[in-house]
Amino acid sequence: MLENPGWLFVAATLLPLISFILLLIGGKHWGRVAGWIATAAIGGAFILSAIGAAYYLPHSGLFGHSHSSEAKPASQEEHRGASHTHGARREHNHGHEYSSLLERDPAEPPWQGGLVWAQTSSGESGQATALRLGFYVDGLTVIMFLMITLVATLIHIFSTGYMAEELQPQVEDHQAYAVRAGRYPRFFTYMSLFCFSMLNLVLADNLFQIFISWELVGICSYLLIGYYYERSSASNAANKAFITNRVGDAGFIIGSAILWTYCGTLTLPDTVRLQRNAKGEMVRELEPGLFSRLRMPNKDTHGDPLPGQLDKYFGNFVRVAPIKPAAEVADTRYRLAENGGWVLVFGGHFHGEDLTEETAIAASSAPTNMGLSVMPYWALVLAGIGVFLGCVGKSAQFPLHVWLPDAMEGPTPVSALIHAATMVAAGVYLVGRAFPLFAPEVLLVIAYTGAVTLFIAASIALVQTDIKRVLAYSTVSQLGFMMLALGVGGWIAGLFHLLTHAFFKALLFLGSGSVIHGCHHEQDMMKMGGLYEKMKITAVTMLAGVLAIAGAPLFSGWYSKDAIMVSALAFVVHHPQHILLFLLPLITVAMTAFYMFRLWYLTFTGKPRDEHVYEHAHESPWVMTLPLIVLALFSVVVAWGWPPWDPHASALEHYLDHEMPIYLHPDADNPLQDAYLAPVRKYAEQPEAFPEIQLPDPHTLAGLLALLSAGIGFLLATTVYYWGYLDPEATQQQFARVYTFLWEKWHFDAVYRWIAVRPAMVLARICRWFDLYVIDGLVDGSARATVKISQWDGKFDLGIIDGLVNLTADIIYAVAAWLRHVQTGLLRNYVLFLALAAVGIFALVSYILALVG
Amino acid sequence: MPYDTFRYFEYDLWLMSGIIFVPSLFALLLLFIPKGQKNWMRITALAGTVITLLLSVFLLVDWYQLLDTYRLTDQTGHTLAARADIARIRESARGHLDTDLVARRPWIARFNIEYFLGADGISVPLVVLTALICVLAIGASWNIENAVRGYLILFLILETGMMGTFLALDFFLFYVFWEVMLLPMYFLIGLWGGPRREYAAIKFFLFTLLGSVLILIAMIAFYFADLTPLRDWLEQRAQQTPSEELRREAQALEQAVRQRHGSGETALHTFDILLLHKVGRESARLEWDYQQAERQYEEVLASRDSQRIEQARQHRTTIAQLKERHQIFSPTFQFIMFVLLFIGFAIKLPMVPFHTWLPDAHVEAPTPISMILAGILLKMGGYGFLRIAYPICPWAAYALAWWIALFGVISIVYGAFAAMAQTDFKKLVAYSSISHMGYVQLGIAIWTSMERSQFWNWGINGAMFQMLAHGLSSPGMFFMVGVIYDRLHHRDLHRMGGLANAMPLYTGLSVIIFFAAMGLPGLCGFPGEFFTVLGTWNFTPPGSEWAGKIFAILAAATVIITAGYILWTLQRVYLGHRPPSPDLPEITFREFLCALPIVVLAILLGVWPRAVLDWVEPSLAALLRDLASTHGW
Amino acid sequence: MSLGDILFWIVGLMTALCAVMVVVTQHIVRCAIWLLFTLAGTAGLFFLLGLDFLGATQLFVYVGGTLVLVIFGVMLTATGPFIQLRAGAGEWAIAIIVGLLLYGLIAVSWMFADWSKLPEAALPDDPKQMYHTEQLGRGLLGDTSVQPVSALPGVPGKPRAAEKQTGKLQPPPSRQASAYLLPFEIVSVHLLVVLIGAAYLARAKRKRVVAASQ
Amino acid sequence: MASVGLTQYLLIGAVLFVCGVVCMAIKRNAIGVLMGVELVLNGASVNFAAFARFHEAFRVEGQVFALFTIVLAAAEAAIALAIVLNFYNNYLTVDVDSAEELKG
Repeated sequence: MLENPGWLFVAATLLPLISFILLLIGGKHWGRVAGWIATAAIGGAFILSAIGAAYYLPHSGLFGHSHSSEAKPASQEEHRGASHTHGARREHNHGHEYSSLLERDPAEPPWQGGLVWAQTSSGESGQATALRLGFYVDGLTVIMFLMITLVATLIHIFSTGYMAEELQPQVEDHQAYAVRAGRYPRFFTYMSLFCFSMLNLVLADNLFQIFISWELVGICSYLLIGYYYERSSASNAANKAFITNRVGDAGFIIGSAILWTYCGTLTLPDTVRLQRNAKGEMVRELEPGLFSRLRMPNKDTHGDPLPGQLDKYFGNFVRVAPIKPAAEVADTRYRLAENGGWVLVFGGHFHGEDLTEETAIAASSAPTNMGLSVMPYWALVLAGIGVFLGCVGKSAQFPLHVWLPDAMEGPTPVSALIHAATMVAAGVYLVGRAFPLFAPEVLLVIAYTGAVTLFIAASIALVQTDIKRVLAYSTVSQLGFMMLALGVGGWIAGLFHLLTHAFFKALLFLGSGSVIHGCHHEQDMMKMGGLYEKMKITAVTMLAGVLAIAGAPLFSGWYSKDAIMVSALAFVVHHPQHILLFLLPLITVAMTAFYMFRLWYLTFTGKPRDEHVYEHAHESPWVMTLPLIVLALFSVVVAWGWPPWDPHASALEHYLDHEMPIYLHPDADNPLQDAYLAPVRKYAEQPEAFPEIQLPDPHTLAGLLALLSAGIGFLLATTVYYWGYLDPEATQQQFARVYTFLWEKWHFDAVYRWIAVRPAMVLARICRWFDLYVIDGLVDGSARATVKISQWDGKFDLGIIDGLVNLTADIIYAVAAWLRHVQTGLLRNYVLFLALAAVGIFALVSYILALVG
Repeated sequence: MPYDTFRYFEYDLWLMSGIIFVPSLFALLLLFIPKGQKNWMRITALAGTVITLLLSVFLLVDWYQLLDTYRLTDQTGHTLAARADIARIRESARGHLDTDLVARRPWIARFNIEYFLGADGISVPLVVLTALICVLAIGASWNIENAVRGYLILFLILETGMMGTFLALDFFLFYVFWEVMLLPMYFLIGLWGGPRREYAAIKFFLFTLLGSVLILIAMIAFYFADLTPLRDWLEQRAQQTPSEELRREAQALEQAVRQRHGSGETALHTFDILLLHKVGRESARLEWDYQQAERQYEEVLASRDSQRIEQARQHRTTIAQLKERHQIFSPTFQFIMFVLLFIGFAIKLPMVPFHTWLPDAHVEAPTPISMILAGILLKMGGYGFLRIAYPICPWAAYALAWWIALFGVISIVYGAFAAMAQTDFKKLVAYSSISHMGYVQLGIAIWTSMERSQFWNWGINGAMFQMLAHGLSSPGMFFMVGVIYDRLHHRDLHRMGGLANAMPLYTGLSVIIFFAAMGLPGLCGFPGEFFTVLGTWNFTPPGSEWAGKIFAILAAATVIITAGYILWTLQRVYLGHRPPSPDLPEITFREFLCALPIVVLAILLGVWPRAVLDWVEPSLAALLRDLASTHGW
Repeated sequence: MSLGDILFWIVGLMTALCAVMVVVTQHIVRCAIWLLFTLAGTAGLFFLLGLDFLGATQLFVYVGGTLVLVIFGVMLTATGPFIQLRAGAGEWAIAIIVGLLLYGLIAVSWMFADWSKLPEAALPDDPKQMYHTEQLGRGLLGDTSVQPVSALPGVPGKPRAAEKQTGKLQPPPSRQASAYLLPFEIVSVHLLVVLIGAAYLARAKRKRVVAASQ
Repeated sequence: MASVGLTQYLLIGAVLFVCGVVCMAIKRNAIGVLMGVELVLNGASVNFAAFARFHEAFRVEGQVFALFTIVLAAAEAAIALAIVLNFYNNYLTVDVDSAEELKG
């Protein structure tokens, strides 16, 4: 048995990196082999993570609670409560979590490890002194690894077929009217780099490492979107994608800097590190992560329970207010306050007695190893929003969603892997991973962002005719669903949908890729139609995907969307003012069903609208259809449980529920409960506990409403595009303005061009102008002034100074001319002069001496 | 008798002197190569730079070993000051030590000017960087055809100047090398430059000369201060707080003063930078104590406890007397001197608004000289901050931290925007340099209290790392520009494009280098910026609560603009499908060899910055501790 | 008023008178004669001072040498108009005034000079004990016993210890004499050289005359 | 009248000196000028001699330098006469006023 199976996942992460390096060095000449190497690498990663999952599953609680509660040692049990991220059992019991984490068996999850990437020697150790690279494997990581590696493997296989034409030495690019050399290996090089970065992102245990991967996946997406860089459209899209992402990344950096400054670490969960103690021997000591530092535990550092009257703060942000409202925050004393401006940070070793209801709490404004510290509440909110901004960029949420549709310029497998299944989902994953960091305000922002996004994207998808763009907007919309779910506290629902969506959206993209491949890179649905006969496998598999995304019962999408609607409903019930958060998704479900079926009908049914395309259309080779079939299978069954027709018996959901942050568990005996979300969860899980709410069971209600709405969408699509009762053209004429508005994607690009791009360019030109004419103007001007001055100076010299000099010279000359008569040239006169001089000098000297003395 | 100074071979003296003067020796050698033997001249120059590189690598290894020995034994012993003190103390007893990387010889005894060299974690990486970039630059100047001999000789003299600037610990010596650096550069730009070379050269010369004049003034002002009072003060402190360090410092200073008085002087005037550090530190410390006493007194005044008031007044007067007697650099003096030094070094950095010499100089200078300019000369500014301006005038540095950071941020943002508007490839790179060096200034500026010193440490580490990273990436970019300029004979971004298909290898290398400049994680540009921003949020200068936060947001937001102009440039130059001319030869093997080390190092530093930080950080931490200790911690 | 004093006054005044006569006499030959007497008087003064060697030298060199030269010169050049060359009355007046002024100056300064700064000599009454010539000889040979103090620094002598250490000059210790033999030899050689030179110069050059006459 | 001492001798020397100077000043005959020079030198040597007599310090030096003066005077006379003769050869006169090259 492995001592720490976490390393399996590390190995899985490194495999694609190795293949990347190999291909980078020598791939150029390997041709088809390059594809095999990359595929082998990611396939190996899948196998490794499967083994890792096999290690993990016994602990996952999938096999009933009883098993885990009996099978696992108490310490294991207790430790579940330790860092508030990973799953706590419902019957969580109050253990000494910190001490237990120290004692825990490394073979038990969460599996951890890491090394210091950069550190400073000043400041208190453990407080903003080290940036780590570490791995943290819990249930979420495991399931994400399985999903990513599986989908990626399938897509790699698909790509070996789809990119085959890149193998020939000369490729003609129809859009750029250029003939270029094929770059088959380069594609797989980038893909490998992407897989490494993505897995690294999921593996990371700290925001810093996540940020690194964040940027790396971003650059991979840039490279792959710009794969056909001969096309200006492609390079533009690549730039747009990366720069838009950079907007989010800037937010991410700021969020990290805030947390780093006030909490002194970027590590999310608690970590055990080997520390050299005073006596020089290595001891395992616990370093609380961000979660434990921000959310109040029910134990102090020494495992002693905290005073009971504080239990309403357990698992919450503890807001405090300075007792004397001094501006100088350092070592002032605080009191617990409902809406205090500060939040306690439990960074250092603190004792129960530090924290009491009545007496004041001493806390420093700097992160400290001793006692408590505080951070401003606004900073906490800002940090949350900053991190979320990163997710907005990556997951193409409103208002940064504009890059994703353009990203369809990349090859279709790229769209499937990066821009549907994995990278764009990374934002959602991060929100789920960093969930305990988000204050209620932030969660609300997340929820609304999701709601707005899903509606806007779906509405645009209604009118798109490019098959890939429809899928792109549907991706944005689905990501919006996930964000919404997370925002309303549906942690499970969000990640659940993330997983299911990964499969069926990858399926849909690959299907569209197969269609495009079959139609010789024709992407316009208006030129397709009636392709069912030509490519049956593609059609059927895509139908499965369409049903899944539309939320047809027994398809994976059904379960996850149901969960989302339930969460939204539960939230809305508790916060009626946010009713939109339920209505928007409800409408959008219908829209989703509509545009997806529209896509399918337009592509596969009816009569061919373009004979040329139709004739050349053909089914794809097996390397492309096989992944389709596998994915179709998964997108049907991935969410099943027993019995399948019970939407809430989904094994995957159960698994995730087990991984949910503990403070979301609304159990009577769970000491850590979030004041803001726990009630919502509680209502979602046990509505009977809320007799005052006069509503039918939220599950039935939300499920029925969603189903109804999806059915409406389906019927509409069928009537219009299958039976053809309604003429879409006529509808467009009728709602011309709405149509153009949607066709122009709500004019986002134009707006951004006017409020972002143009101003930036103008500002740039202003800077340049300022340099050229103001600063350099000053410099050159001063130089010119100096020259002028020197000229005047020259004149002055000539006129006045030289004049004076010459004058004196003349005078002296005159005197001398007179004096020269003294030079009689007569020896005897000279003798006389000598004598006279002697006399004169003597006289003078004696006179002076007389004066002096 | 192992330490007999006659038979004794002081290894580090010869090593460091070799690093400085080997280039000039080869410059001499060049004089004897027969006319027209251009290749032999180039090979000779290359040999000179390569040997210098080897020597600097030796220096690096020695420094690493030295650090290791001290890591185990004495935590503070590795600092330059400590080593110099020990050297001075033992010098009187048993002659020199050959492993302490500090070498001191009298030069102009009349003015107490010494030939004083030393290396630590701040200078060693820059020395190695300089040596490396010089080798690459020689490689890049292989295709310079006119007046090869003169060109190479000036180049080698330039290298001597740079090395000396980094290794000199005597202010006078430093200044001499600083000037030695200036003149060859002027000729290299002015004679081998582009069409507007005269303008650029004059501009460069005037700007830099202005800077060095300011530095000169400060230097002379420092020299005229008599440091004798410091001796008694250090002795007092050594008695009050029995710390090994203080004792050593006092003893060494005693040594210096006695030696000086022995040669008939009554006062101690010196150009010794390390000694000036101590003076500045102690002066600032006295000022701080005095102000504390003042504040305390005012607080006590509120409570009408006559006897406590009396105590406070007593305390204040005693401190005031101490200050009167021992404070050599008064706050006002420090302010003036710091501003002089700061402007002097900020011009080199270059800091907006003193930056306009840089684009012109870069655009007109030949490629290798641009590499040197961007790679090394800009680092002189940051090095000057760390080595001279900050430690000698800590009081002013702390009081002005807000302004320094502000101008750093202005440089960051302004440079990025200006870069975006450029159409000349070289100019764009030049402005990106301005933007990147802004991070250096910001990182150095974010002075914080001792209890949160780790954040400032991140800032300074970021600054140092950014210097090295920029010292790799921007020469790389200039080299890449030069390569394409040799083929197209123009640098107009709008007339390029499609190089990716024409020269794939070249494109690959330059894309990596440009991404490094963009601050992509995994490449060398990232850690510096990230560290700096991490540290900046915490920056709360006295009086402005929000400064650090706004600066952090601006600095972080600039990565968007950076990505904007870099990606846009890549798109305009490499992407697309119409190469500007039908047949573009792929880069030659020589060019590849020049680019390769940069690429490799860029990746190495990006992936594992500790490869550098581990032996740089201790010196920075020590510096930071000294500085922070001036404000009461 | 001792005999010595009387003799001094006689000789001194006579010498002075002759000197004045040298000035006032117009005829060059007579001038030479008056000069002869002056020089002889000087020699007498030397004898009065007890410096017999000096006096003797004065007589030999001047009266026997220099004056003979002078008279040769007179004879060689004493043709017609040059016997009596008169200066103008104005010149006379100026010269006399200046001369009187100068004399007054010197006389005053010497009268009021305080010679006590110098160690006053203790004169032995017995002239036999003076041994001036012997002392001169010894002095020339560098005998340190003849002279208590040497007031003329810089003249060659034994280098002193203090001067060896620091380049500075030290005040002379008592009883330090210096050897004048070498300088004396040099001077005599110089004299020889000069005579040769004079002989060379004095050669008649006819062509110069022609050149001059043209 | 005070007993004869240093001062009296010096006064005599001064007379010789001044007479010499005046002689140089008013004799137009070169030989006369030469005689003036001789007188000046004599005055000097009288002083030397006086100091040698009246002062321990100059007992030797006084005499020696008087001696030198005499010798040098002789030399000077020789030279001077040679010059005079040349002068006479060149200008066929001994009138120093006729030598005016020094006139400014």
